[in-house]
Amino acid sequence: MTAAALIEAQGVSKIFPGRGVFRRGRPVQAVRAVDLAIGRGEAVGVVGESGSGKSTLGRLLLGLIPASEGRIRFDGEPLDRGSRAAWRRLRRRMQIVFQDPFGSLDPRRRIGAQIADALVIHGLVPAAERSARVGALLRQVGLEPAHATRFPHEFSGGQRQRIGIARALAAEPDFLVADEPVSALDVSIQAQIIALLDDLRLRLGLTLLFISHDLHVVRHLCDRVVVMYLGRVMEEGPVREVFEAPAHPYTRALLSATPRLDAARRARRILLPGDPPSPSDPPSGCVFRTRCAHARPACAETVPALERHGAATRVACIRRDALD
Amino acid sequence: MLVWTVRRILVSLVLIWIVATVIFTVIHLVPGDPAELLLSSGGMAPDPAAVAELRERLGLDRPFLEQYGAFLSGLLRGDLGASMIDEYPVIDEVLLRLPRTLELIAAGAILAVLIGIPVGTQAALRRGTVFDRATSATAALLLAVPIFVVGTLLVLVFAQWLRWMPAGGYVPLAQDPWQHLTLLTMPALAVAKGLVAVVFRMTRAAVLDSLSRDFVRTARAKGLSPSRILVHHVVRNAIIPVLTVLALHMGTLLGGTVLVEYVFNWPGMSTPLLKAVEARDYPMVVGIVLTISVLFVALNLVMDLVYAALDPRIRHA
Amino acid sequence: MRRLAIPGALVAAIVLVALAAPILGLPDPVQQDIAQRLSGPTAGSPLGRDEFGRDVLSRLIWGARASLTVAFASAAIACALGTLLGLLGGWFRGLGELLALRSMDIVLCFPPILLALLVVTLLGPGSGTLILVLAILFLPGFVRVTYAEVLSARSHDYVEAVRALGAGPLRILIVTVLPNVAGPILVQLSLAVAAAVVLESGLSFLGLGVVPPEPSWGLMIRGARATMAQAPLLLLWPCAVLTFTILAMNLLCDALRDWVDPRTASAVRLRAIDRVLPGLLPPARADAVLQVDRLTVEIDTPAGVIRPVDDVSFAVRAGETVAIVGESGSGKSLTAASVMGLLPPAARIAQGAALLDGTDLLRLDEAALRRLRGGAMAMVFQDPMSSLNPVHRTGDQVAEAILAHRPMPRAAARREAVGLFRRVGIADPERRANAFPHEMSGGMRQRVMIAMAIANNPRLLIADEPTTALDVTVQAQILDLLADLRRETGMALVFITHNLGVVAEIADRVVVMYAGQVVEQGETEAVFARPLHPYTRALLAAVPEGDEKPAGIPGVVPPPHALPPGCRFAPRCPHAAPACEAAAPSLESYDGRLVRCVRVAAWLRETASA
Amino acid sequence: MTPTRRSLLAAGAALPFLGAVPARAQRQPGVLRFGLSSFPPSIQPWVNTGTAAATVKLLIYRGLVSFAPDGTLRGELAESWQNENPTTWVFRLRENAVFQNGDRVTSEDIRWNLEQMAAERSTAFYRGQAQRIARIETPDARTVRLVTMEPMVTLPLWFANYHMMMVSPRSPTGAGSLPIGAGPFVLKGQERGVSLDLEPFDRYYKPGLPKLRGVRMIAYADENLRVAALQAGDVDLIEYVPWQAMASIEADPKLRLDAADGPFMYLTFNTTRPHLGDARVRRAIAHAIRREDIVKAAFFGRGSPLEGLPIPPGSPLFDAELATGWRYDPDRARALLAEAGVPNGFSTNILSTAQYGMHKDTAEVVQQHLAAVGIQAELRLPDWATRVTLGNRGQFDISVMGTTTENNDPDGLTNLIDGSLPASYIRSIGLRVPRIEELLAAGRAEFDEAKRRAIYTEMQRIALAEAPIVGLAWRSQGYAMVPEVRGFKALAGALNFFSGITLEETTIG
Repeated sequence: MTAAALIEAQGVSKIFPGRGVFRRGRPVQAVRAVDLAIGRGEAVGVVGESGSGKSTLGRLLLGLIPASEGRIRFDGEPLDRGSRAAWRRLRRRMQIVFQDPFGSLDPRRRIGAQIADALVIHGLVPAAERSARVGALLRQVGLEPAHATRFPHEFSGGQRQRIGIARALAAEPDFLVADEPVSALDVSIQAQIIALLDDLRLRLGLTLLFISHDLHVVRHLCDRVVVMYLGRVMEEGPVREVFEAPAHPYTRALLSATPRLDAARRARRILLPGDPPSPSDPPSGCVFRTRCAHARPACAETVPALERHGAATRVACIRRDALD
Repeated sequence: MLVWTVRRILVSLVLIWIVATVIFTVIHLVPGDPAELLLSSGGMAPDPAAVAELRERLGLDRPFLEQYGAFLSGLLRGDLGASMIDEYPVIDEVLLRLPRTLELIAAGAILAVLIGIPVGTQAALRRGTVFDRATSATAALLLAVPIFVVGTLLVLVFAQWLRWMPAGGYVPLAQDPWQHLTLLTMPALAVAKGLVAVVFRMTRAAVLDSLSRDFVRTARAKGLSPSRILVHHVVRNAIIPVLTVLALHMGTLLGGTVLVEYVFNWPGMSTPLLKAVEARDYPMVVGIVLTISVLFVALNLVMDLVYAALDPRIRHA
Repeated sequence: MRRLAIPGALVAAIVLVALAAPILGLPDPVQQDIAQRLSGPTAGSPLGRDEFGRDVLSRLIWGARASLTVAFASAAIACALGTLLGLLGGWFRGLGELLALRSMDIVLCFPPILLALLVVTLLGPGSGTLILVLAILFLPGFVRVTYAEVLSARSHDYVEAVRALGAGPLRILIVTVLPNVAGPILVQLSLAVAAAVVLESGLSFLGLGVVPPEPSWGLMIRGARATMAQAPLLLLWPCAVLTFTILAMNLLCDALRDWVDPRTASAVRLRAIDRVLPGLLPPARADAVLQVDRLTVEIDTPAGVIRPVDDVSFAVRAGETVAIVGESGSGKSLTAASVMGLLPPAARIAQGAALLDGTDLLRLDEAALRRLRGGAMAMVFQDPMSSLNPVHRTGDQVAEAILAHRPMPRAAARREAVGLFRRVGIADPERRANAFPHEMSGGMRQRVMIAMAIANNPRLLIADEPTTALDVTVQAQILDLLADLRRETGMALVFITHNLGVVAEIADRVVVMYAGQVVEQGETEAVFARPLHPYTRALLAAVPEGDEKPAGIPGVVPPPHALPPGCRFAPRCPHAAPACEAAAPSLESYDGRLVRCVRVAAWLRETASA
Repeated sequence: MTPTRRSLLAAGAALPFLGAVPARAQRQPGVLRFGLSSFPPSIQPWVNTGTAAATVKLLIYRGLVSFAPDGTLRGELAESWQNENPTTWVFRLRENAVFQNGDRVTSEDIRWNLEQMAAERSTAFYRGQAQRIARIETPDARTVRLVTMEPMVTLPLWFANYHMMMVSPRSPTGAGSLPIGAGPFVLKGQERGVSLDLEPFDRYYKPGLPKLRGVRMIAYADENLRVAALQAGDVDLIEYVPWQAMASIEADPKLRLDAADGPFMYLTFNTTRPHLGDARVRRAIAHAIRREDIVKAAFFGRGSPLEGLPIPPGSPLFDAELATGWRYDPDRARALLAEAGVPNGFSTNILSTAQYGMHKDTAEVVQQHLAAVGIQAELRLPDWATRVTLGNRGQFDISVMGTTTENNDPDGLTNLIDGSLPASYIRSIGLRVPRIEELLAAGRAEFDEAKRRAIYTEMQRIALAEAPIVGLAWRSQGYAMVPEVRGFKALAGALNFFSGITLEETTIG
């Protein structure tokens, strides 16, 4: 898989300096020692709760923020070096769709102009053909070309999310990061957007990183899922395998905590105690141990490595075999 | 917190040094010669030899850099020098005048808060009503009518017609407290004139903002009385931006109360500053400006601390 | 835009009159006629003559040119330069930030009068110098405003989106950041112009401004003050035009502020006092823990009266949980707000009743409602961060709820609050009661909100999306807590959510709402097992659970001012028939359930036969 | 800050009741409250610190002679004086004159004073005059004989000036200390920048004087406020009554105005600038200005036109014909311009100051009238300090100036028109008229009244032709008081600023 990887991260960490008026807060360890490779055309889901570092990982992979440690290569090229021109060329090939459908569009510009930004910046389409191209993009995401002259506030949340996707697609990217694109939407609209992304992915051969806090959303869209907790990867593997047989106690808790329509599944709920620790003061050893029902003193000793478990899954838990 | 404060103080010291250098340079650059002026009072022609001698005695004949060096070394020893007019130590003049200016500004600010916050709150609560419009218009009027017009009218009405209070002047508090306060009233009102408008506008905006917050809904859901909601939740939250802006304006009033001092004969620090510039009394100008800068910087520092005390989010961030 | 018209026209009128001065056929404003000195209004000079016998009207209008030129020019220069510095400082941070902001601190350290005095003395008085002085004075304000706005704009996703497209900093600053910080800068500009007019008069008064004999308002006031006793009107005229100009500028500035701030620019102007003191409501009848009957809420909008809640009925028994579920815009939160008497001021109850233990909440006056709110009925909101007051300790906020209904010493209330903290599962409650909201996690804050709600043993608890903002593991904790509390206290729980999974977990009965109406109501298990209304079915199908791909519902909820004529769901309904659009369906009973669908019988037959 | 905060709260609380409670300080009987135009920057004798300070100095200090209310000289520390020969003056000291430290005023004290003033590093304003005394002889304790370098008819006038007060040689020295004088009042205390309190000196040499039980001098920099303070009853007497208030004070039965023409406005020229070196152009300017307009616009009619050299009408050397030599005559002005080769006028500038209204207003009127004869003048109105420097350096074309001569003797004109004196902002720049200089010197040395008159008449004729300065307007200088103030008198002409001398005879109530 690594050979064909479009994007590859090795030992990537991100530490944000602490902030505060009176005393400098401790540095926030948002992402720690993450290895991840995404193949061409692959869709990878990143799942975790707030503070798990999943959005930071997405921005690291896009090169929007520099990594504190580790290396990221996109199509073989390192992300952190290169001339302005090379950087811009790379930029075009990687795009992002945001969570907040209200904050991600410039309220003061017509949506057509915003979608056309990529065309202008990268000189993709001659000026005369731009409006036609914008129209085509709008149609591609299920809107009308006539909508191009409207302002963002004239659209509903779901429509804005479609516009956001059209803007990202305008650059003709190879790699798309969707950062919780459906979390703010009603369930009925959420399903529409997932279907749209799924459809686009197949038609355009997009490589997709889909960030979500809901495992179930990932299930229908992604090939592979990465479960993160407090900046570290807990479990990683093919969607089906992780769903059928979650190996990490955190994955299990996450799956079981999601409210279910199906009453039968509800009975086996694993209730995690307390709140996640602060990313600026993570526990030693396994970061999950403070909330884990299966934690042993040994869990505090070493940071568990991601190791093969089951057919294609990798799990970071020293007790993975004992728990089966 | 300690590190933060120390860093702030260091940055402030650099700032004050720059201010001192700028004012020292500019005041020497400005045309006009202190010695010449000193000997020209009352439209008299001074003897050029006397002017030259005085220049020498005041050290004005030395090269600029030498004068600057002497000034800096004096400053490091905490010596602001003495007036070129009457050799009165600058620091004494500042210590004498500063409390009066601070008292005036404080009195004005208190009046502004006492009037501006309640009225601003009411205007916000009655947004769009006649009351709101009338008070907003009044605020604009207060801003628009110059202080020297208002001041003269105040004197005309209260001193000359009604004869309720003296036309102006100053009596030390220790000498006659009652007279002192009486004399403070009109200039304080004049200082409050501009501040009230500012406090009013800020309060109105902040209360409107505060009213739309979710915690006001929570307070209602708790079954709290309107007055408690208003005081404890709405105004308590609105007061932070109001105080910040008020402090900024109070800062600009240091040395900015010239007209009030002039119109009401209040012997504050702005008058000697103005007079010192007019007479090119270099040490006095530089000394007073330095004092004002130090106060301004200190005020900002204190306001940040007060801000933190009022807003726990900053205190603990 | 319309609200900009009047103040805009006023300011434009002032500017136009000033511009038109040369063609108005006015007497020469500097031509002295000492013989007519201080003469009152005459035919030739309607406002009289000044201390040099110059025509006052002419000087006022020509003076406007000087005063306004100085004001606009200085504000414009400060605006351009300040915006540039603020943009650079805010965008590039580091050294740029230091230079842009600290250099402004230096300017601020100089008293304005001194600054004016020094600059004027160095350069000589005159309009040009005055413009320079005022521009320097206003510069820090623009830098600060722009800097703050750029900082906040930086964090917006749309700025990051443009960055992600590979745009250079210049393009981002000009195309994306600048237009979005333009609003506050524009407001600052109008403030600066107004302030400049006042300052011009002050500086000219001190002899630091416009050079005579050129007229300016400040010079006129200066001249008139000396002759106040002889010709008081001379003082009145310039002061009056000055005040009028300031007023117009202030109005324009307020209008601009409203215009650029979408929050205050809502179509309906909220009268803030109504948030705190809603008016009285007409009285009526009584019955059970909570029974909502034919509740209808109306709001007047420029587009006409809308009914975001239309004929909603449901009941909750003691110890029971009823979930109200629906997409955004379905009216579920407004329903809850009606019951609590917390409707936004623009909304009014058009009909219906909400009986809490037999008392009609909709007919109570504010004082009686206040006794019930936080007492017999309590509410938990969606966002615990914004719903808690940031400046008060959480323990005090809970104690405040206790004290509002049960007079007792503060210390006792405080002890009781700590007990409540323990009861809602907050570890180390004594310490946590001293914490401020921002020091807590989201889950803990929601526990505080719940502690506050149950402080006075309510008969009814309304929870409006209480877990939507929380992580799923924390959501599970809160759901358990609410279920436990309900079991222990026997309170009735109304749970508003859009999450069907949550409904399935917590609710005994479910009320499905769509576009302001109840479309289906019944036992939760029965409804989820066999949904009767097409909307309920579509909602369930959209949940990404199980092996089937979730199916979205095409289209969006119709806005309340554009409801379809018949069944409101018909435009999105896969089963819609011509009958659906003909008439509005009523809520009818099937198998102990209520369903609002004309085709439900037919559909039942089809599925039964299939 | 604590008392301040408490006082503020009290002030706020008290505000509504101010109407009911008398807010004024109790007036002390026999104490005069005097409204000064500014707080004296210093009251050091010998040093020129302005006219407000002069009033205070005249309370504390005395010189050998002084001006009587009628303007004539009278004895002070000296009871008599005479001119032994053209270069020798003898002063006979009073028997009972004592300094406020109790020491008798002796001839040695006078010698010490004059030597100090003339000393190398002296800052005395009259140092130049003191240096012209060649020898001081003190034959006995009460006799001072002064021998001047050249004949000096005006010498007694020097000793009446408030810049030549006599102080005790045993005065304390050091920063902040004030020399001991021999005047009727002693400085009791002062609130810096606010007020000065004086009490009578009980061993003042004039029996029964001073009559007041004290003087409280309060500074009011704002002229409107000064008038308001008088009208409100805060003070009993004010100096520098603003011209716009004079009419209403005269009309007020509760107030009295005592004003006289004294100081004057005039133009100076930089004769090195184009056209202004030509006497015809200067004369044209002199004829182009309607002086009444200045009197009206700048001084509210409180003054009179000055169409010649500033010699007051009361002076024995006054010549009514010469006094109107530059009367308003625009046609003559145009003719003179044509004669000078600039029939269409020229462009120039007028230096004045925005800091003082009368300078600014005068300049505005002058500008208007010059424009009428074709001279386009641009106003330059910097602050006073800049204006003085520009004036001294000759960086102007025409300047508006206002001053007063040191006394009513025509010798006082020397300062204004003697081109041999160093460049100064009060004189024209670069203009020397040797004949004027000779005549001024001759006038100073001439003891015969009739010959003196002839000298000055000729000098005026030449000045009218050469126009070294151009007189514009006399301005009224006034004091206003409540009627209870008696015995205070405003001195006429240039002596107006010496009016403080009459405070020793003033009573109140």
